[in-house]
Amino acid sequence: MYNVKVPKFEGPLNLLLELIEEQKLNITEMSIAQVADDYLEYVRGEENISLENLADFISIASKIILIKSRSILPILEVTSEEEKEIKDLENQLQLYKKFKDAGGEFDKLLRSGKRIFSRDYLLGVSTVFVPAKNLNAFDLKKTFKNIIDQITLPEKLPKEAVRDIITLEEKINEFQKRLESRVEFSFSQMKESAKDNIEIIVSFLALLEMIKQRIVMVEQNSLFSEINIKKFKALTIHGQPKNQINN
Amino acid sequence: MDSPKIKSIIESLLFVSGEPVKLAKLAKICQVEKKEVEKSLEEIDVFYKEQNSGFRVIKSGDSAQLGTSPENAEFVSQLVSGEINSELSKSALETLAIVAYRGPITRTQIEAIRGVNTSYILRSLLMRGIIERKEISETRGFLYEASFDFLKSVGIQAVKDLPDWDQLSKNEKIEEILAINQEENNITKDQ
Amino acid sequence: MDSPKIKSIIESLLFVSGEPVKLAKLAKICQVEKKEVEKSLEEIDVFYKEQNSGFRVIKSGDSAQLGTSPENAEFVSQLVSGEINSELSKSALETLAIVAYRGPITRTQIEAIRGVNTSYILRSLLMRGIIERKEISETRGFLYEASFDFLKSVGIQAVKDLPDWDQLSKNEKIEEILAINQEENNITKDQ
Repeated sequence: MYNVKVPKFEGPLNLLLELIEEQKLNITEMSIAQVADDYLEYVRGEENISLENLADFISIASKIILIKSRSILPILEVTSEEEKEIKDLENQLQLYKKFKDAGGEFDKLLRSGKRIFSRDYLLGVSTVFVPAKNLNAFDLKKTFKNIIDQITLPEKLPKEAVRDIITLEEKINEFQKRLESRVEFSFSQMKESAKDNIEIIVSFLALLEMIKQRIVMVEQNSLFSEINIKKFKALTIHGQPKNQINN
Repeated sequence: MDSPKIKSIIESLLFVSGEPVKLAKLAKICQVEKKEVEKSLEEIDVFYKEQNSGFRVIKSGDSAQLGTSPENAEFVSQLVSGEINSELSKSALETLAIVAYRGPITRTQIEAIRGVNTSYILRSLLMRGIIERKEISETRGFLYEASFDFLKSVGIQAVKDLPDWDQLSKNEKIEEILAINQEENNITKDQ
Repeated sequence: MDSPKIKSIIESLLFVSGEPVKLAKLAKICQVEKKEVEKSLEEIDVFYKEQNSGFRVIKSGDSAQLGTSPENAEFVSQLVSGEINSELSKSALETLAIVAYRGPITRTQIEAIRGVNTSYILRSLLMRGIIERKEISETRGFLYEASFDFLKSVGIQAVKDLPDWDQLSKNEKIEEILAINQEENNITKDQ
């Protein structure tokens, strides 16, 4: 069945653009970094995003995190490929905005009432039965069967598409477990255990998120040096963070 | 309102209406006297003739209608007979198959099964007498079904005689897509 | 056949058909080249505008249709009720804009611009007849474009008359983004 609850933002670009426009910013790398937290907050909190769309939201999230990370941490090395990803997101957002605005113009045109009317098909020509040429009952059966074959019922959530994507929640949970076993560990250790770039990014995001939620605190003694992650001391006082996921 | 504007409006009105339109009605819509409408109609027709236009104003009694120039009659009938006698397009065949196996059926249901708008195709199948429709109610539109003439032309007496009718007419996938569509119409009507 | 005669025939044909007619069909009936039909259609429309006529020629793809002047809409709607234009959501409007400016376009390309799955919206626009699709081939899916009904409902005679057409219809950056996303989509999505 279709998920009939429609989330407020249909896609990640829609959300990102809205956040940027809300702050009356232009589409730049800087402004994307500025709204990164709000973006992630929304993705975490919105329950109506379908699993399929969630994959799209997370894919953009990873790019946003990259941008955010670079704006906070100058030590973060960005490959030329990632550099291009950042630029592409900016371009894509600008392009998306053009069509979103054009859609708004269409709305005005549709409401202007300046529509064109046409005549009905062969108006005034009298009906006579003319048998369809070269058509028999078996053609109808064949056609009908083809139609049945071509019906695509709305997906059943395409689990494969999202199965491999590590969610933010999973990552936060993983860190919390680690923190329980070891009071302190470094970001580079975390990086080493990651399977790929996306996972590093998600890790970093999870880290930012936990700093924000005061689950952890980070220490970096000098620029480019190791980042140490520690359990936030006041954790027991603050109790459970509001967004923590309990398994 | 000035005279060219009135003529322009009258042209538009007569164009969209298939039937003769009462002069009084034209006058009311244009917010002018009936005399003014009469004068405009005459001027329009003179103009059409002078310009060798493809249109003509046909006046009968208190009504007027737009038609085509009699000089173009042979070309018009070529178009009409071409439309009526042509082979069914793929879309038309699909629509016909749905109407035959699932009729009586509404346009919305046909569109849910095909996933595309079907209003033009239904009109052309109706036009050719291949399908028929009956009104359900003012608001809920029409039910379409294969015409008896059509069934006869493919050598059967009733839709039940179509190959594998029992099985195909109750296909589950179709039931499901119709159920989904129904649900959507109920819930997200204005989204 | 001389040019005024051809124009007159074309007017008659478009009038009788009511629906969009393929230029090739007009050419065949008039027994002239398609180029000649195209030229005539342009001249007809220029003439309609000059004369403040009640008609307009609508062109899309390889077809043309006759319609009323959008200036007369408020009067015509008193005679015939236009299709009920229920509101389009923002997502539907933005998808429609992509299809109108960039069509014929594939679903993958639309989704590359929107960054999100668009099959549901496309289906609903198709069912409402606002966009149309044509099959590319069995495997490669469909190409989507704006329909005549869309043009009529915004009172525009051809997509190239849409606001900011030059800027939105073609753009090098778009091509680049589309190419990138297509690559990505080929790998990550299997739709």
